[in-house]
Amino acid sequence: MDWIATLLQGLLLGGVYALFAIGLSLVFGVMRLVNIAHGDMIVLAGFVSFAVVEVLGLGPILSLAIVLPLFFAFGYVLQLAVLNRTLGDDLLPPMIVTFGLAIVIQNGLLQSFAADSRKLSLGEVETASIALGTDIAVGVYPLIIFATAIVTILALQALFYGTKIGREFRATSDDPEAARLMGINTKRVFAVATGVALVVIGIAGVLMAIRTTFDPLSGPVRLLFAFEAVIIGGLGNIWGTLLGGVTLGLAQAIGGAIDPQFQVMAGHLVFLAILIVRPRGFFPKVAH
Amino acid sequence: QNNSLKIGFVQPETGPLAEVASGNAFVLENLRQALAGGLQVDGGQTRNVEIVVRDSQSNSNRASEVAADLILGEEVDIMCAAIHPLTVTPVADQCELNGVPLISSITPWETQFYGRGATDDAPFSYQLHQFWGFGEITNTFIDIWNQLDTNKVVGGLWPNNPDGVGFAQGFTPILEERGFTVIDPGRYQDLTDDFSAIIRMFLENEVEIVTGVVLPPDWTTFWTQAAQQGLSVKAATTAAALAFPGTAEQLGPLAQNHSFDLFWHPSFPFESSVTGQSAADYAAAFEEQTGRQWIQPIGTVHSVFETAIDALKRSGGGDWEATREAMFATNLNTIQGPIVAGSGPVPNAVITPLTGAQWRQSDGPFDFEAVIVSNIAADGVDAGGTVQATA
Amino acid sequence: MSTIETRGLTAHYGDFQALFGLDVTLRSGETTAIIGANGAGKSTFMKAITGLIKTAPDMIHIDGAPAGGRDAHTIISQGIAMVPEGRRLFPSLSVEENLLIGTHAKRSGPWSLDRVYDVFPVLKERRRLSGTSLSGGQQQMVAIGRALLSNPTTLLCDEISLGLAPVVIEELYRTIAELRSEGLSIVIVEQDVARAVRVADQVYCFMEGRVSLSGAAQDIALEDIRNAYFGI
Amino acid sequence: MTQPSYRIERATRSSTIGLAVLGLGLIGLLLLPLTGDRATMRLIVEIAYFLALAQMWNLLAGYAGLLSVGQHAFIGFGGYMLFALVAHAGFSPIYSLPIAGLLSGLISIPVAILMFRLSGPYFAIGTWVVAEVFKLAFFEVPALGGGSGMSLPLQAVRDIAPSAQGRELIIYISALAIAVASVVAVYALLRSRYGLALTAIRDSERASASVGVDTFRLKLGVFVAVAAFTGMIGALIFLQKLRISPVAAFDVMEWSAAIIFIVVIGGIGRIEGPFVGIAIFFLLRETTSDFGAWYLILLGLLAIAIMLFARQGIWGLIADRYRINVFPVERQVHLDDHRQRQASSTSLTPTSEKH
Amino acid sequence: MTPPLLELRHVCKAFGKVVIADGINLTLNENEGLGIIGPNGAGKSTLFNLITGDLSPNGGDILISGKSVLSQRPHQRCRSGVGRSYQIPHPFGKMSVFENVLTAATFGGAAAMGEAEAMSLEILGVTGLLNDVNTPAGKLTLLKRKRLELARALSTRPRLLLLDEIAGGLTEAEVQALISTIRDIRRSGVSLIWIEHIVHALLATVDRLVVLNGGMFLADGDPHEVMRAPDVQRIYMGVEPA
Ligand SMILES: Nc1ncnc2c1ncn2[C@@H]1O[C@H](COP(=O)(O)OP(=O)(O)OP(=O)(O)O)[C@@H](O)[C@H]1O
Ligand SMILES: Nc1ncnc2c1ncn2[C@@H]1O[C@H](COP(=O)(O)OP(=O)(O)OP(=O)(O)O)[C@@H](O)[C@H]1O
Ligand SMILES: [Mg+2]
Ligand SMILES: [Mg+2]
Repeated sequence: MDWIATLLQGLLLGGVYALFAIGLSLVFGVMRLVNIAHGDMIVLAGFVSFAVVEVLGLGPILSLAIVLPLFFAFGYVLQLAVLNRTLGDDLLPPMIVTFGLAIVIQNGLLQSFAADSRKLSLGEVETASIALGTDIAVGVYPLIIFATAIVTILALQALFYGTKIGREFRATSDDPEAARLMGINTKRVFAVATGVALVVIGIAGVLMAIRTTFDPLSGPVRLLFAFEAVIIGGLGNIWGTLLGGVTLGLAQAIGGAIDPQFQVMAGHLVFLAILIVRPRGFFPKVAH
Repeated sequence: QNNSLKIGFVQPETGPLAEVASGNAFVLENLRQALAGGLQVDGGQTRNVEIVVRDSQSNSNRASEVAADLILGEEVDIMCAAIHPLTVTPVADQCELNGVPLISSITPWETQFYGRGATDDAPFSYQLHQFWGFGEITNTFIDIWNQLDTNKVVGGLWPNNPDGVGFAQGFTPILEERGFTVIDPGRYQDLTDDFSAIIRMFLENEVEIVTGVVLPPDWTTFWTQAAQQGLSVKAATTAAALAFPGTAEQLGPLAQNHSFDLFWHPSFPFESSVTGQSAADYAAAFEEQTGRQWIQPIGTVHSVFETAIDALKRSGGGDWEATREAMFATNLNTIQGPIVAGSGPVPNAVITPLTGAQWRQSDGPFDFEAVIVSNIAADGVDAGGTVQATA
Repeated sequence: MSTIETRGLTAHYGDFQALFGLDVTLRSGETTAIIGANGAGKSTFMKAITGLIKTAPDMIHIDGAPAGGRDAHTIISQGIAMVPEGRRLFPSLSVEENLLIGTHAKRSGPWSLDRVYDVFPVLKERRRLSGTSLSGGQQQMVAIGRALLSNPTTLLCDEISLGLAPVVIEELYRTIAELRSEGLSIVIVEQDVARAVRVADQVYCFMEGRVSLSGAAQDIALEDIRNAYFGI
Repeated sequence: MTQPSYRIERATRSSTIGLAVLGLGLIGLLLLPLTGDRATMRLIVEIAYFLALAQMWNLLAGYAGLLSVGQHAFIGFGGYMLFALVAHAGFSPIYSLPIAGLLSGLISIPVAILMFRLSGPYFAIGTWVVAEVFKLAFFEVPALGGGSGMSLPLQAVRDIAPSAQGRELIIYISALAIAVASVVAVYALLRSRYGLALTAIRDSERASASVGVDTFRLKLGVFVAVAAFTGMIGALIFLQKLRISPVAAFDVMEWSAAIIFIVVIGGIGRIEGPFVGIAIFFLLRETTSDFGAWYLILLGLLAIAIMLFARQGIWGLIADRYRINVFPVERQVHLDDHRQRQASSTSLTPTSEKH
Repeated sequence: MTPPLLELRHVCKAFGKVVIADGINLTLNENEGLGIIGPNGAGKSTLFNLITGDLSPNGGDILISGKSVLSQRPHQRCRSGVGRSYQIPHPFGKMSVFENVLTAATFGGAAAMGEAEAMSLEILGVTGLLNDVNTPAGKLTLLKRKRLELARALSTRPRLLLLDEIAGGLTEAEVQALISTIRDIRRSGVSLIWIEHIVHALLATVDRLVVLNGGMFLADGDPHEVMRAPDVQRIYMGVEPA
């Protein structure tokens, strides 16, 4: 009984990590780009939503209507103007550029929002729960996050496998040069992909902002977990990312049940162990 | 010599602790106005007073660096430091090493004394710390809980950071001595995403009281997850997490009746030795100038400067040794209460009043009001109400 | 229909210079064969024409107008398609999707998915499979079909017979002959010199990034080519 | 074989001048304590250890191609070892510095063996995770203060030298020594045959192995040596700070990020790069730190701009433009007349008799 | 009896479903020169990669001087006396030509620095690269890159030299010069395996010729006889059995 509760909580926590990681997985998968600013972008989304809520008096969910288009545009322009120029065999430029971006976002937020922690409120839903049996209750909001992660993945799946741009995503990610030979404007494809990734990041950011408080410096923590989820699952495999998130969530939940001190460490150790056994994750993308 | 007296001040202006320091701009401005005409030191001379402020960025590396800079570069006459061991401890280490007198506050005195390796036989030579300790806070928390009808099972939320380690060590023995059962799940990591394991432990042991020293984000996570997972307690009494109206507002209705340590309140019956303002006037001035609700550190930080100024006044700012001696001879009434060097449990600490308070939703200009519900460790301070159970 | 002309075409990979001032004319409606040893720069030449390698604007002229330095996708949409060396199918796309990618250049013309399936019926049977699960020859068909679906006026084929069985090669060349009869300009890079010269109107031999021999196919003796090729 | 009919030149005029200028600068720095300006001395100590850290990361990433984002693991570890040695083994702080370095080198061996299984982005993030694991591990060591950290026993610090000035001087000299040693060590390494091998590995790892270079061992050696040096610098840093805690010791933004930006902005893969990067970093910090976080924002933007427009870094721009090279590691061959003639006589077999 | 310099015993290698080596046996004695021909993609370069340790076989054993080298990594095999050139040159692009060769001489050739410098220049002379000693290798033309491959391989002081298509693209005069260089090298006691499409160069330098096709050796023997074999004629004329 006790273990069932632990596993259930681990699963739900996995949903959070998966949601955080999907945007990263997307960027990784299509462009082979290590986005070190990923965590800070999630936090940025939280702040943008916060500002929208403050200024326009909308609810956090409604603020998505502004955050998401804004983030799509941000991703599109960022890729077109900056990141496209860094792609290539050399791993360093994209890494440094996104690292720089991370610093800029963090400190930019510090300058404009101060270091106070913020939170978005969704009211009752946040604390509502569903009782399963006598002593297990699961929160409604964690279920919402888990469902969002799944729906996001399904939507991306539909985008990737059901649309023309999805075909271009896959072709470009397989072989950008050959894709250009097919008349595909790969730079635009990359820009759209990053735009889509930032939309997912926007969703994750707003949901995170409702779930916990956040401040300008809470990005890097999110980044490492997201990375671990992506890498455990295998680069560029979105369902793998879900599995990676759940693996991490379970590892932490089980570790925490053994000893709360061990919770975060357990996640990292499982990550390292998986890397040793399967250096390319569970579902690596086929080499070609 | 006619140049100014320099007071160094290190505080976490930015970073995660910035909220605690967010009233300090007012504190400093208020003091600078009062000192605009200079300070008449013993011996009749009038000296300008300059307060040189450095930001620790809530980072102990940075705190150490800026303290050294204040000592070596600015050559301050006395140092002040406040808010959290992350800022205070490194500054204290630098001061002790370089022989610079230091007035510090807003972190339990034990972390400054035993936590930095002093013993009753070998105290520090350059630090005067004015704040409460674990004795005061445990008494206050117990006083709060005793006003309720509970099973006396306390769940502890003590993170693995300087505060958490100190509180866990300080609280547990005293609570057990006083007939409470302590459920301590161990030191969790700051910014944990998931408190399920801890919550289940609390549920299993039928915890009715939750206490701890929790970062605001972690409290929010814990408290919402506790509600989701069916943990409801009669008292939630924390240090740090919800000690500020801003965080209470963010948590909204969930903050109602949350109890916490309150070490300064406008109703404190004290006044400033520098400006002459009463606590109530001082808080009013704050609200008027900033448009924000008063926060408790403004009184405490003000009083740190009172002590420093008093020491400089008596030493004449001659050299560090003279100021140190003056500092250890302090006997001053401040806006935080009386500061009498040598009156504390150890030579380096002076105990200041501590009350317990609860947040109550209010119709007034601000969402929440802090109502004092325990004054057991605060001589001369009146209570404003009695404890009510959390939802 | 277009004539493509390079004037003093140079190309670099980083510090390394691969092409040294090539002057080549690919005449409309004709088949041009490019031959040369490994590393002579044949593929590089084709990459430069298709814009995969950046060049100066006046190094490449299409119908007399400078066309160098453009992005690949604009050049492809002007009707130049390429069957790249090594086929370069997209592994995560099915056969049909690999073909459909060719339509993304958005040119209308005689080629449609159905017509490609008519020419290569075996592909229709396997259209749901992953492109890389096909045999080499079938993959080459996909690569050609994919290029044709962009309805090009010029088709560049880099080593399309490499590693294929003789029957398959025969079939590919029959297809190429048909395409030519439909008026397509075709450029082939071929290791099998004799075969290349047989199907071509025009022959260029490259060596070390330079043209070492060129002329009309019927005027060139295999002996000359051997000379230019090996320098005997 | 005949008498050497060639000469190999390794210094250039710019290197002679450059090294002379650096030497003079060093003498100047050694004289600085005479002025008694302790604040400047402290700043120079900080500059010195950042320079040494940057040289180490440059060797690691710029030459051995090991893009680690987790070097703060060794800074923190070295710092902690200093505290452990001083507080629990009763060592003197100064002697503890090299021992802390040694221990950091030791711990880096299993780390390397683990991390070398990863490549590219996996390696980068893997090292970061390792640093995170180190941090969490030190949270759990009560003897070293656990999560609250610990102060260096003041008595031990006083034992370094009785007066504050004396201590400052010793720390100042140690920092200069570490900085100079890092530059000299990297320079000497790169001029040795191992420099050839490292450059070769960077250009083509596969071909290096085929000409007999033990790529694994060389990379391991560099990783371990860099970790040891980094650990020693970490120990010095926390000797100066007097206090350590897991959060302060293993701070990615404060250490790894700063070091990486310094190297990249200055010019990765060149010994001069970290010098230029350091200058820019401290110039920015000292002039804008009053405006809160602005210097970090500027630093981030600068790093981005460098990656987009001048990957070789600022020193790369200068060096390419004015053809200066202060630390030449290349070998310039000068052939004598006879060889010269030989060289231009035929193409493939100039010396051997025809068959 | 001294063991053969190189022995492949039933070596198998496949990439996924593509079988490159299907139980290959090969013996090469000291001082022997072997030529390998075969159609594109037959697996000739892969065979080299197996010998040098760039790739590991799926089965079988590889012995140098009677000792299995399967557990040795590429640099160890280099130091055991295997020098190789890559078909697609892998110069150390940022280093000068001289330093490229010097690296090979100091590590693979295990020479002291002074000796290595002299040896490097000597070999650069032999391979016709003296004019380019100070040129960054990344700036060389393809043919010079191939010469550099040869020079680098020679500087490791190999007992067994593996050459992969170094004559492609040379003029006939250059091929002749190369032939004479290779003969010199062989005369100094180095054994040779040479993959080459320019058959006459092989015929002039090797004692034995094998034809690799479909994962097996079709023929193995005297070069001229092998070239006359009908199977080889068929394959070498570019006709591949389906
Ligand atoms: N991406 C690249 N980076 C560096 N050099 C390259 C690259 N691609 C080709 N080269 C070099 O450019 C030269 C010309 O190559 P190219 O591929 O054009 O030759 P090719 O004539 O097509 O040869 P092949 O018959 O082998 O296909 C060769 O020396 C090759 O090594
Ligand atoms: N690392 C690898 N992974 C997968 N396939 C490979 C790999 N290396 C080579 N191959 C495949 O193995 C086959 C044989 O390649 P190899 O380079 O050995 O041929 P080769 O006989 O040297 O041909 P060429 O004459 O063109 O040089 C080719 O189909 C090639 O694509
Ligand atoms: Mg080619
Ligand atoms: Mg080959």
